[in-house]
Amino acid sequence: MRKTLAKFSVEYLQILDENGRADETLMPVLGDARVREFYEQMVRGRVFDETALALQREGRMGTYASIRGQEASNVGPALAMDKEDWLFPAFREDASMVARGVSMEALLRYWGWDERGNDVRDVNVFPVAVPVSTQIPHAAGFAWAMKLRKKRVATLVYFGDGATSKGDFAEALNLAGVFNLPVVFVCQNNQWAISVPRAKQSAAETLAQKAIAYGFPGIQVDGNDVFATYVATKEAIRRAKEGNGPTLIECFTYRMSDHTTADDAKKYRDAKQVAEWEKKDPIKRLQLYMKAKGLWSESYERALREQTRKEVDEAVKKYESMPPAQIEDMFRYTYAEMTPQLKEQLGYLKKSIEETKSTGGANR
Amino acid sequence: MRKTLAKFSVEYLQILDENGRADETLMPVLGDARVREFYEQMVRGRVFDETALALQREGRMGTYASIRGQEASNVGPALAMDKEDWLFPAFREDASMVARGVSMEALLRYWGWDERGNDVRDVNVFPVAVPVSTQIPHAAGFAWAMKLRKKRVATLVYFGDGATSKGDFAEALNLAGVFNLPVVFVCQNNQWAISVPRAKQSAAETLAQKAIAYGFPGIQVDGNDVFATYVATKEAIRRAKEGNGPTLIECFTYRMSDHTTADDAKKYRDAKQVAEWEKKDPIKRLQLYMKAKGLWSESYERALREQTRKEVDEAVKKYESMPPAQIEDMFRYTYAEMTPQLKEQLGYLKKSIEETKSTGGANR
Amino acid sequence: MVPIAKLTIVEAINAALRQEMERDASVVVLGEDVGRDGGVFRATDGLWEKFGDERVIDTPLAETGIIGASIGLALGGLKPVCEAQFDGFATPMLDQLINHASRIRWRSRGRFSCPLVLRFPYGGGIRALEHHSDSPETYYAHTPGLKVVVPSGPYDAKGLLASAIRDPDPVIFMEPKRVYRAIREEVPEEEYTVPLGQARVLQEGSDVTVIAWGAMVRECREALALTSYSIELIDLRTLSPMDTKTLVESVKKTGRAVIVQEAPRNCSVSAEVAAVLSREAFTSLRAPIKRVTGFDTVIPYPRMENYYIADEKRIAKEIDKVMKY
Amino acid sequence: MVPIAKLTIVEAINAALRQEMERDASVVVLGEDVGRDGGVFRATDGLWEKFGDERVIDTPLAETGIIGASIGLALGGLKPVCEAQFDGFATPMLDQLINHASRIRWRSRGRFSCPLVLRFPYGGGIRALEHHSDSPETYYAHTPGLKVVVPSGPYDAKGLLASAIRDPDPVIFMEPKRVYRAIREEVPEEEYTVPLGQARVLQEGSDVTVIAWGAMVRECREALALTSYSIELIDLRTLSPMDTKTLVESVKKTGRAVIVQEAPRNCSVSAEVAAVLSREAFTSLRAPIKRVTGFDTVIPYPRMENYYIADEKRIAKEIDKVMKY
Ligand SMILES: Cc1ncc(C[n+]2csc(CCOP(=O)(O)OP(=O)(O)O)c2C)c(N)n1
Ligand SMILES: Cc1ncc(C[n+]2csc(CCOP(=O)(O)OP(=O)(O)O)c2C)c(N)n1
Ligand SMILES: [Mg+2]
Ligand SMILES: [Mg+2]
Repeated sequence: MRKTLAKFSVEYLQILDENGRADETLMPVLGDARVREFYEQMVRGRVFDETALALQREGRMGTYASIRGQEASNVGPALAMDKEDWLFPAFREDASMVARGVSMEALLRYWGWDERGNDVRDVNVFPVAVPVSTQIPHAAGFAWAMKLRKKRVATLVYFGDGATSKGDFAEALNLAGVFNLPVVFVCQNNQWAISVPRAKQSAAETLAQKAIAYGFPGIQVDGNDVFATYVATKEAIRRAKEGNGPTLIECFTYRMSDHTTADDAKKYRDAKQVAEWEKKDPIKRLQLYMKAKGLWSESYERALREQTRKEVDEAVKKYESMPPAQIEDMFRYTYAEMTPQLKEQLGYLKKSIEETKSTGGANR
Repeated sequence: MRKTLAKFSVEYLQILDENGRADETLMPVLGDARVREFYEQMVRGRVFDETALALQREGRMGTYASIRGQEASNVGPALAMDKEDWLFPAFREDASMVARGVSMEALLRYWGWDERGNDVRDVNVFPVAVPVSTQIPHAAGFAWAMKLRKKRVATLVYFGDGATSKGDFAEALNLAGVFNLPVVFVCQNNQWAISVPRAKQSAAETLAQKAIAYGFPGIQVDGNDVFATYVATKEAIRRAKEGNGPTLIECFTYRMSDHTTADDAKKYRDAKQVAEWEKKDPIKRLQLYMKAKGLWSESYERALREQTRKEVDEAVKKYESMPPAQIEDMFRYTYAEMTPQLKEQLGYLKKSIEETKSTGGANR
Repeated sequence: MVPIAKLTIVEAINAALRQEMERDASVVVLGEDVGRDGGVFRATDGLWEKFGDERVIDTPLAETGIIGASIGLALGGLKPVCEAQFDGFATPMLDQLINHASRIRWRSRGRFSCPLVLRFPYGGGIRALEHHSDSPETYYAHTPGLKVVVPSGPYDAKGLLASAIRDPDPVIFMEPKRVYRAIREEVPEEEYTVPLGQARVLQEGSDVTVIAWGAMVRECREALALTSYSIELIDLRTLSPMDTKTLVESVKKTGRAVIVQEAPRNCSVSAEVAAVLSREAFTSLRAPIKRVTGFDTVIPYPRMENYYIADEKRIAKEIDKVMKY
Repeated sequence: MVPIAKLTIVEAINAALRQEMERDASVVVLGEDVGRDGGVFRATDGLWEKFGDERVIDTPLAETGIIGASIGLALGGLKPVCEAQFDGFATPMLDQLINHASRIRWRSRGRFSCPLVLRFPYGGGIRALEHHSDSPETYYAHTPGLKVVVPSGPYDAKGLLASAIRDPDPVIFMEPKRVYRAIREEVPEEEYTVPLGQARVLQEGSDVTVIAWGAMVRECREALALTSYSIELIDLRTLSPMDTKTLVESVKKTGRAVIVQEAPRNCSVSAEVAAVLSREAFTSLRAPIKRVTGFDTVIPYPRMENYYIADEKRIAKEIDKVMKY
């Protein structure tokens, strides 16, 4: 006997096409102000990104991972979240973090070599996770805690296409499936993991289908369509909160910049591919839509850019005028209380700085 | 636009049903002698297993993981392999290892607290891997080496249902998919990972569908049907050797014994379930088939049992009469050459044994 | 009067888990086979029956996932006490422990913390398969931000585990499986804690200081009976942060030290103890510090493992050599 | 005459890889971005162009898979030289290294062996993100069956890596990224090896022995210029197995020792060095052995990291203190 045991399929969602035309049958009900909010958050992301890149070039900030081209995958999910929900970013979600309320100043501080950038109170956003994929089990565990504590809270975690190859991803998704956890897994498939193209990352035709291995739904969405990323996330968050478990969302997008400021993408990818994706720009696309709906004008754009510029400039100023951290901070946060060893070591370091007139710091 | 991007299905294969009736349309072409070989290898496995359990009970051997009920999942794949192929076992594949040429004596030695049990030359079988799932990337890597070295060799790796939850499994299968490696992944889904039932191991309906996440075929077979496990493996090995990449085979079977001799399954599972599966016994089933075909008789059974008994008894005798290993062996194999530290430590230990008249060993 | 029971280590651990779960509703126990089965060593026996599916959780077989999710559970306001089934199966947890659990407070400047406990049985001597007999304490002790605790007897096991569970930081709690059931002690039924970070002087003496932890404490006790010196025996109990004060004071008094461990020697906890003592008790030392350790190879399969683990005779002999230096 | 080029460490590593790949067809290089991109530090630059897809392999993002598959490649007769992109991303490899790579020869009584090399850049000082600045050598050095090698300059980098690749056992090759391009040395173009397991006396002296490895060797050299003592400077080069003979001989002569490392202190390589020296040079020691190390906390983000890593002034001061003891 040969028989078919089970059948599966993977769906794709796009609402706003490359030319800014919306599929009205799928369009969510959004007021004009809300549509503008989508646009404005993406522009904030873009301006922040450009500024961060400039600061890095000038040596005023450290290695930075640009989100250019991924604004719709950053902003749509963030705006689909409720206030009480929690976000676990990877490291390419600055626009998402900002949309959720993290200050630009804190982000600059983080990228600017300062742990204090992670100390962001009063917003439900965790710090950046550098080791790829390692934040995914944290999010599953956090969602689990919310479930066990009977809180109606969804947890959303971001990661890249590269992250789907790592064991943490698999173990976390499997746990989420088994315990039916209220978590939304958002993969920003930007086609590249540094120099490794998506096709060499996995032989799976889509990344969304990885959910089949864990017994819950996966969907691929146009990641440059902010309405699609919004709608898919909204649905997934509803499922999570209604006790229907996890969802995997693959946002099909593109990394327009180098991997980070330490990378040179020209070494491994074709400029033609980048140019093709330029046409799919998520901000341009929404602009066309808004224009058609009478929600966009040159003057609106000018005002928005100006205001955003001011916001970013102020953040930079605050970032650069922050007094340096204290030597104590190196020792203070390893445990709730400093151990005798750490007290001794702090004493030693203070004395040593005095004795040697060492200036330490990044200026060496 | 909502559209279906991709469709998948998972197939099931059974050739010999619980009552020993074969689906002749699927039956492989096997001579009588070959059919007997299937039977005899399973009986060897069963008798070895019973003996090992007895030795353990009597304190003559250590913790042992019984294969009872899984003989068809052990033997079918082993007999589907060609001589040049390589087997990476987990720890519940004694009948498979024996069928591939590992001596029973070596296995007793391994389970009998002696590293020398792993030193089995001239058969293409790796030692038991204790940490669950960790052998799977080894097999992928080994298959990769064979591919890069242009050798027409397939690599087959065993693991349990529990192992499919671990990151090594996911990373190895993903690599195998990307590099199209000549490897066959055989999951003995015996429904339990110690006390954790299959349904709590993963929310996926089948384990075979996990292959979808890695872009290659997965199939579920009746794991108590030695023809099905044989045929599915044969096909997978052909695919591997023809350059068509990996396959995942889920053998749907049942662990009839406790997890190991250190376990008491009564604590967590229902005797009724065990009784249900007793009816699906892989040996009984093949016996009925052979009887119907005139390949089995009481006297054949008697002779086979007697001969197997003798073989196992001889292995036990050899195992128990092996002289103890040398103290040097503790140090000799850590590196190709002993480091100065190890030389010193060996000298120290020898002196210490002399000085203290320590007897060491398991007898303490 | 306080009711007192004679318990083994594994029973004391079970009692501590039960006590802390009763005391604090945020404590959850998770791991492979910890629920219905009660753990492969029965350390969590009866907890699932008492506290149910939501507080005693059987997980899939996924150590990275277990520890990673435990970090998330801790961030989410629960107090996860997770189990690795054996020493050798905690290794996949190292990445999450080193790169996250130990740093979450530090990274976020105290905004978040990661109060979790990882328990696992460790060490040889129970005739087990490979990867069931390792002593990996060094990997954890070397990691800043983790605490590492190893009890040697039932009383301490209960009190130290209670402290570990109440601790605001991640604690690795290693249980000496060789003596899980070999030692019985009077253990109060009422709740108590034994503070982390404090060594315990088990016996005072003036000739030589013997330092050990976990199962090796028993071997040291037995060695004492074989010598006629005045020995100060110290149970380290917390490997990190280490109570160097107690150690140094003792060696300043005795002038001699023998450190006994089961783990391989190179770059191990005994090295730290020796480095600290040789420095802090420099002028008091009357003989070189002796380390009696496992060898720099994997612990052998059981037919040979008792040559690897120092026994009381070997320890006594080394004490004797140090005294005769 | 032998052609000689002035190379940096990263160029020397590249040269060694090229040389060994030319010499031995079984050598394959694999890891994330090692191929077309030539590695994030360009250590594998040009190899993919020269040796092609089958010998210079870009892998998916999966460290456990990379090391696990490398074990399989080694078992299958190849010589994998795999890369972890940074110190903090090698951690997921620990499980396979501790539980398998280091034990395959041992477990199989010599039937199988596991000749692989794991290379990764380590250490701070390049103003990088978290997990890009760690010094995790202790985890590897404590593991029996692994060898751990850390070059400090271009000449040794090429010769040691060649030895590591030819070695029949698994070797962890840690590259001091802070000085990847900071030091140029004459490096012969022809092939040569520098033996594993041998420390190198960089400068002879009679007052005090200074022991370091990797990037800290440069800081020590600079510290030497700040003091007027006669200093014996030793580059440890191989952390495991350690060349204790050279160290002990030196300290027997000088009577004083300063060990300098970047890693956190507790249970680290410097502890082993101190433990061995305090024992083997017991009667020669004129002052307590000094360990100048990282602190027992994670290395700070770059604004503070140079307070964490000892600089030449701090080292010189400590040498001075030891001399004035
Ligand atoms: C475990 C781990 N390995 C390697 C790295 C180095 N690294 C940083 S980002 C990156 C690629 C990530 O690709 P992807 O997941 O697709 O995310 P993207 O950068 O495209 O957003 C790599 C290899 C890392 N951070 N963590
Ligand atoms: C990494 C790891 N974790 C835990 C264990 C302890 N353990 C041994 S077998 C087992 C269950 C394995 O289940 P499965 O993979 O289904 O194989 P089975 O025993 O059923 O053959 C566990 C948890 C282990 N050996 N390795
Ligand atoms: Mg990507
Ligand atoms: Mg199973």
